[in-house]
Amino acid sequence: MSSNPNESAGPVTMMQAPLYLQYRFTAGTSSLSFLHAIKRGRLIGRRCPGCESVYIPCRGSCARCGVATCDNIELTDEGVIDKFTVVHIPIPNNPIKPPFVVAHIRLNGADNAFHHLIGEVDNDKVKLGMKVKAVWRPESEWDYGLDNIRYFKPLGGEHD
Amino acid sequence: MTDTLNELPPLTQDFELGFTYTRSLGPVLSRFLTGLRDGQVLAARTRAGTLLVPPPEFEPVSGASIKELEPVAAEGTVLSWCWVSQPSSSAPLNKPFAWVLVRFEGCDGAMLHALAADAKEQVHTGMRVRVRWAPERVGNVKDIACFEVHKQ
Amino acid sequence: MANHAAVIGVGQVKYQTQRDDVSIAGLVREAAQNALDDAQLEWSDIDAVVIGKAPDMFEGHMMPELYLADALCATNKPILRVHTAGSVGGSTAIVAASHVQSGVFERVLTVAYEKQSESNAMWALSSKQPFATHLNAGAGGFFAPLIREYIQRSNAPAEVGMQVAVKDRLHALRNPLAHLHMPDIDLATVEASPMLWEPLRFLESCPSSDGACAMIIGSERAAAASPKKPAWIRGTAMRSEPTNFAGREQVNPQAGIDCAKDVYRQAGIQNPRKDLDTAEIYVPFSWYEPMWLENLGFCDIGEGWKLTLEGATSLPEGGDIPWNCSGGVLSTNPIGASGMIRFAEAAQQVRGLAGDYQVEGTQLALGHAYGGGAQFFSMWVVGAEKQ
Amino acid sequence: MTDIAIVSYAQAPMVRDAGCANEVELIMPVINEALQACGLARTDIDFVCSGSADYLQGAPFAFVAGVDALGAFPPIKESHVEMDAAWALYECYLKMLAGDIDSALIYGFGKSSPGNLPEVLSLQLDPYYLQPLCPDSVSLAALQARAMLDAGRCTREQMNEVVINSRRQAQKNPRAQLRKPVSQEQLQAEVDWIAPLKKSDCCPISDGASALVICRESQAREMGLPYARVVGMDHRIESHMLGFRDLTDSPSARNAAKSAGLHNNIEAAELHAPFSHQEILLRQSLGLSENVDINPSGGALAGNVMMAAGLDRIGSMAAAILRGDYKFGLAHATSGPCLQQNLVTILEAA
Repeated sequence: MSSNPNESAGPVTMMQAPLYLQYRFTAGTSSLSFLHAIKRGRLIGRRCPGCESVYIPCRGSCARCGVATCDNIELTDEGVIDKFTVVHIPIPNNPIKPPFVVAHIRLNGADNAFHHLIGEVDNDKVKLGMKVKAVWRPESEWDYGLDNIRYFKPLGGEHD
Repeated sequence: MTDTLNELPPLTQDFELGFTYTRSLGPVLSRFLTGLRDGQVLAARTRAGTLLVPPPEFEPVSGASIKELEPVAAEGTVLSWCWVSQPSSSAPLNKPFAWVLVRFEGCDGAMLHALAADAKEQVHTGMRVRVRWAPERVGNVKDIACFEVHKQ
Repeated sequence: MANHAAVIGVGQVKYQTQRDDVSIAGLVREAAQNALDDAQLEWSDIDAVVIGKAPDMFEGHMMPELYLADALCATNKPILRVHTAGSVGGSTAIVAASHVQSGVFERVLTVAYEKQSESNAMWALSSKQPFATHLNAGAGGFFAPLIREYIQRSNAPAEVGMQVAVKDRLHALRNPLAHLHMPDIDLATVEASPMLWEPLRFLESCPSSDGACAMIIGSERAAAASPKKPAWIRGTAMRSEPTNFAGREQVNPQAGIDCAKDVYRQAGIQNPRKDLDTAEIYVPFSWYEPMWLENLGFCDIGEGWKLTLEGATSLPEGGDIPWNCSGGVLSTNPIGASGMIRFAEAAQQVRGLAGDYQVEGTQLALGHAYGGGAQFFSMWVVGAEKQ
Repeated sequence: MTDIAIVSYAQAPMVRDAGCANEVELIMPVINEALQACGLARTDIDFVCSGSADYLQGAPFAFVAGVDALGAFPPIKESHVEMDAAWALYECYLKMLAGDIDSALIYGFGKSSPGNLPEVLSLQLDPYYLQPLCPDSVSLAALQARAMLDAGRCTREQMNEVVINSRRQAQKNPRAQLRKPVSQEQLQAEVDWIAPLKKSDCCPISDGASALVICRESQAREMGLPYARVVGMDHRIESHMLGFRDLTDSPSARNAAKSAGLHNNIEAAELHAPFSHQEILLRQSLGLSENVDINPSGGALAGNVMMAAGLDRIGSMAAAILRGDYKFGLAHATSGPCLQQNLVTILEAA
């Protein structure tokens, strides 16, 4: 059956519905310190005034306590692999070629993890708890987002 | 570090949420849209004997499944209208036009579509209009390009 | 005290990749009509409608209750639309039950659906968001890291996931409505299927389906007048926790533990493995069977995979606690409806109407759904007896 | 009559663009304010239910981010409707009647500023006959206004009066978005927007959030809290097919009101009428007399936060009753094109 009824005189059974909406997103106040910092190659998290947990990136609250985060905390670009998987299929509209490792990275001093890529190591050598360090893109490519980090690579040593 | 968030400039980013959905039609919509492609307006015949355009899949109120469709004349009467003086890019017509509810000849209910008119003053409730067919028709409600004034 | 409520009608459709013979309304209507027919009721017997589905972006259609009011004969009735991510099918059934338990309504139609073929769920869930990295490789990409952690913690052998994948597809062969019918399924076939997100292979993941599931929930009086055996709602529970917070246990989430405890307490269940006869559990990726066996208290932590390997959850192997006899989410997955299918299949077991996948003599069954980052849970226990 | 008490209501200022406030930053202050106002802690609340819609901001799962504002650990009993939060309150109302819960927090939020709201709302329409034409929400309302004018159900001057009243009332409401007084002369001189509607006939596009707390009357009394009693709630829907409806009447609102316990002693009504003619239509359909105060908050014409505006009507009426302004009130919420779906709550002073 043809989904393009112009090609045949048969009954129309399907229709195409193109829906293209334009939006202008504005980043949340609590993420501004993070976004402005990462534009300059630095990493800023936010601390919960209740349990003192540090979140990076931060959505504006400590979700556990339900209170607004307050202080900015500068973190280094080193952390550990909290969880990970090896992805064997492509991400729609993303040029990265499978297989690749997506890990939950917890930066040193942070209490939450974010998703990022792991590089400079064989996929089958990646391990939970592995210490990693950010590999940044060239400064000329830096924008407002974690994409400024190309991937995280093992710090080397104990896990090899 | 003290909180200086309010001094940081806001950040915005434009994005498009876009996808072309593929919709299957089922028997009633399929026959109606096939009719439009072929230049014909089909009405639903309800169990009470009335005709409805556009044909719903299920009768209003009773909810009975529509089984019968039959052709009606591609003309009707304006039941209500409004005037769009600044059409957006997604509007069916790219110059000022009216949205109209049109009751097809001999039918109950009314269909929403655009009416081409040069000025608001040409449009009024109760006026007679007819279908202006799109030059290329594919089986879509837009195969009716719009309605136009029907001078008798 | 709440009024009693019971499932007095269940309606589903033949699930498949693309139901290209119906519109969205036609699909939803088909399930609803089947539920009415099962309950031997007319549209005019229905007092209110509760619908559920996952994000509007799956069909590109916002607040669909407005458009579906006509197809569901809801004009001049209340209609409400629930959305709690993947758990929505279950939460929708629970909201419908509340309608009856409140004493305000006698008979409520509830229906959940997804017409995933209209779009691409992977696209809808993985689109790039402003200022964010774009690494969301579908739902499996989200859950695979948690599964790896489960395997590491429990030392489960690799074949556990594959065994679940086979077991649920063998169950599906008994269910004519199931999307996937794979008569030749075995461990070797699963193992040979492509790896998607380690350790999840293609055949260890749920399909993408078009489908709808409906139930009629009635009051005690409506149940008494019902020609078929009702499934009494013995307990309902929902729990939510945030996606991401410091110290969150994602593998064995507290919200699931608490939700199960709540629903067991209401239904008088002390030992779920012993007291329940069967369960329909939301297992979209094979490894979630052992993970939920533990989370739901069917066994101790770290022991779930042993139940799976022993065949405890298998109907053909005569397991003592068969899970997902209908074939489960691994065999049929219209996302917004998947939770309601679990709830409805639990009801069918209790009503003795589960056909070739009936667990003989079922008195109590659990229906379960979860969603988001394994953070939203909804569950009910249905019974052959009122209390 | 129920034993359900509305004990507090909080609303963020309604603004055209909430700018840098994300979901959490919109929601958290109003939730905290609503809880503080009645002295209940989060852990005292049995159930939380919210209303929001993903397409306003164009990202799926808006409500999931909302959970971050709740302090939802240990896990909470929580649900969500992809509808105006008035329907979230209705879900809680049924759970209260069922005896499942004894208190609830309800919140709604909408940030419509990132998109083109009137066009986004065309996604609500029949995907086959209407959505491809992209008729915006203002145009559909304008068709209804024309039908009202043609049928003699309202006049241009009466529509102007609605706008004048809204602005006058809104001057007392610090959270209203449009508060500038207008005169009959000014409105008469205003040019058409989508004729017969002028811009002043239409609600503004608003960002914001609101929260409301309910509990049992007995608990409110024990805690010494002032409260408004929920007499009843109901909601009804009409056909989606505009051409098959009488656009000049609202049988769904009327029937919902009857079922919710509408009576002749109603002194004030908060009507969710995003367009001026709809206020007149609703007054007529509900049979409200000339003596009934309409929209003491200013109503939707003074600010209309999608997904919260219906809850705002209920909260505003409850707040007016708590202030002692009225003994009996009606609150109405709507959803869909041309008042397709309507919910009515009848409230009274304790």
